[in-house]
Amino acid sequence: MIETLVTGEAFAPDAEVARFVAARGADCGAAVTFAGYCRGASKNGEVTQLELEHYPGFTEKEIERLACLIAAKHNISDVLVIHRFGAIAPGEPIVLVAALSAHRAAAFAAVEELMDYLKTDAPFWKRETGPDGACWIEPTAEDRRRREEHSK
Amino acid sequence: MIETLVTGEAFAPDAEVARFVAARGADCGAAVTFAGYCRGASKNGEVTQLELEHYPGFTEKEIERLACLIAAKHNISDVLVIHRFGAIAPGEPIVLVAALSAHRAAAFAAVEELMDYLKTDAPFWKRETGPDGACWIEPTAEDRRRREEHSK
Amino acid sequence: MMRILFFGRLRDAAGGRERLVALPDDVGTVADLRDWLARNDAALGSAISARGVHVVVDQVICNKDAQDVRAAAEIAFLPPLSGG
Amino acid sequence: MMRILFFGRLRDAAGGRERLVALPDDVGTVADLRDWLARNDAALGSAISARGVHVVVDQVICNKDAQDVRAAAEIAFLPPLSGG
Repeated sequence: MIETLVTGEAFAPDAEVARFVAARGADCGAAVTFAGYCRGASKNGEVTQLELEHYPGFTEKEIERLACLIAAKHNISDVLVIHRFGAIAPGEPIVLVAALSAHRAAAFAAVEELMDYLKTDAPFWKRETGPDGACWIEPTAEDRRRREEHSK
Repeated sequence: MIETLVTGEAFAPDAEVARFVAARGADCGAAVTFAGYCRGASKNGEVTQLELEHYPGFTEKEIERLACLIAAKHNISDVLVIHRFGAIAPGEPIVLVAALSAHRAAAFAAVEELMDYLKTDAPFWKRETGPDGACWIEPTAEDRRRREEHSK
Repeated sequence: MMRILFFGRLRDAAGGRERLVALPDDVGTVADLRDWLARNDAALGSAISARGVHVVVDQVICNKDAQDVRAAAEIAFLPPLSGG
Repeated sequence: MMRILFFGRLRDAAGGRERLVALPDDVGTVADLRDWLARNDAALGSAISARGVHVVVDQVICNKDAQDVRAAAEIAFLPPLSGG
């Protein structure tokens, strides 16, 4: 199952993964998950809040499109994506990606590649607030390089 | 923290991951997990039971050594490995690997590489039982190729 | 009436996320719309013309300067995306 | 007395996981031990000499034919490992 959720509410990655993995088929030999958390500090210093803006309707559609693209590319049927928007406190989860497959290589590739796509292609805009005010965060050169590798 | 456990008891990957991730520091931005399950079928047909033999004392020491090696190589401080031995029914978890890091690349690399090492270097011996009897399973050519890539 | 949306730092540049506008008759394409917005606000015009800005027409990524926008209900300007 | 352990398919070849033995005086090294085991059981001798079999002396991987085993308490023969 391809399952995607764009939500303004906090979520618990372990509970979501437990639910998603419980529905696995007898052929499932591998479950890979990635959870991304809001860090308490960035290269700009202490972070007191992260705000993720999204484009209602469009963001949901794009996340669904990316999840389906990656599932098809790696020939796997079970992919989960949950992505927060709104105000996020340090330590809170931002994103969860999970993939199930018969063997581990496809699940690893799918989760890692989907994260690379989300970093540069998911319609969110991030603003970090710290002691010196707020600033918008854009993908790093490293994010772009990783994403480009998949287009080849 | 480097935490390893070799156990004859069934375990719940989601509960173990929840516990492990809950102790993360403020700098943690990424949690990657891999759970490996006993499949109900293999290339030899239906599997009714998997048995993992281990070498008490030595297996624990080797798993600990591999976890520390990978943590040092990727400069991350939090790695979890749980590995079952004994009789395992289809659908039950066999292995869990998790890694935490500031950024995602190191956690992905650590979990994937540790799994590659476990497939060829962890002291376990697997016997699959199916309708036609039991047979010992050894690492595949693909397992060996993946492992060799890390020695370069 | 057309809804024009600005996200991320373009929202700051536009002074708000949303504008409801009636397009003048000489605005027919994405390029015309950009020029028209720049006429009243040069800083905004330059921000929405920057490299990496996507144009979305009625929730479909477009990015073609020649795209006809006269029948569109909603046009969004997106600065570089950063999920995950 | 020395404990000799056989794992995986070597356990099947040896007919059991563990043997308690008193080594004869002419068995001094890993290579000697392999030869001595083969003397009584050619099939086992060939199984423990196969490519990919590891020798562990007192819980430390050894794999050196010339390793002295006279003081060892436990020697294990491991067929190719397969965790995960």
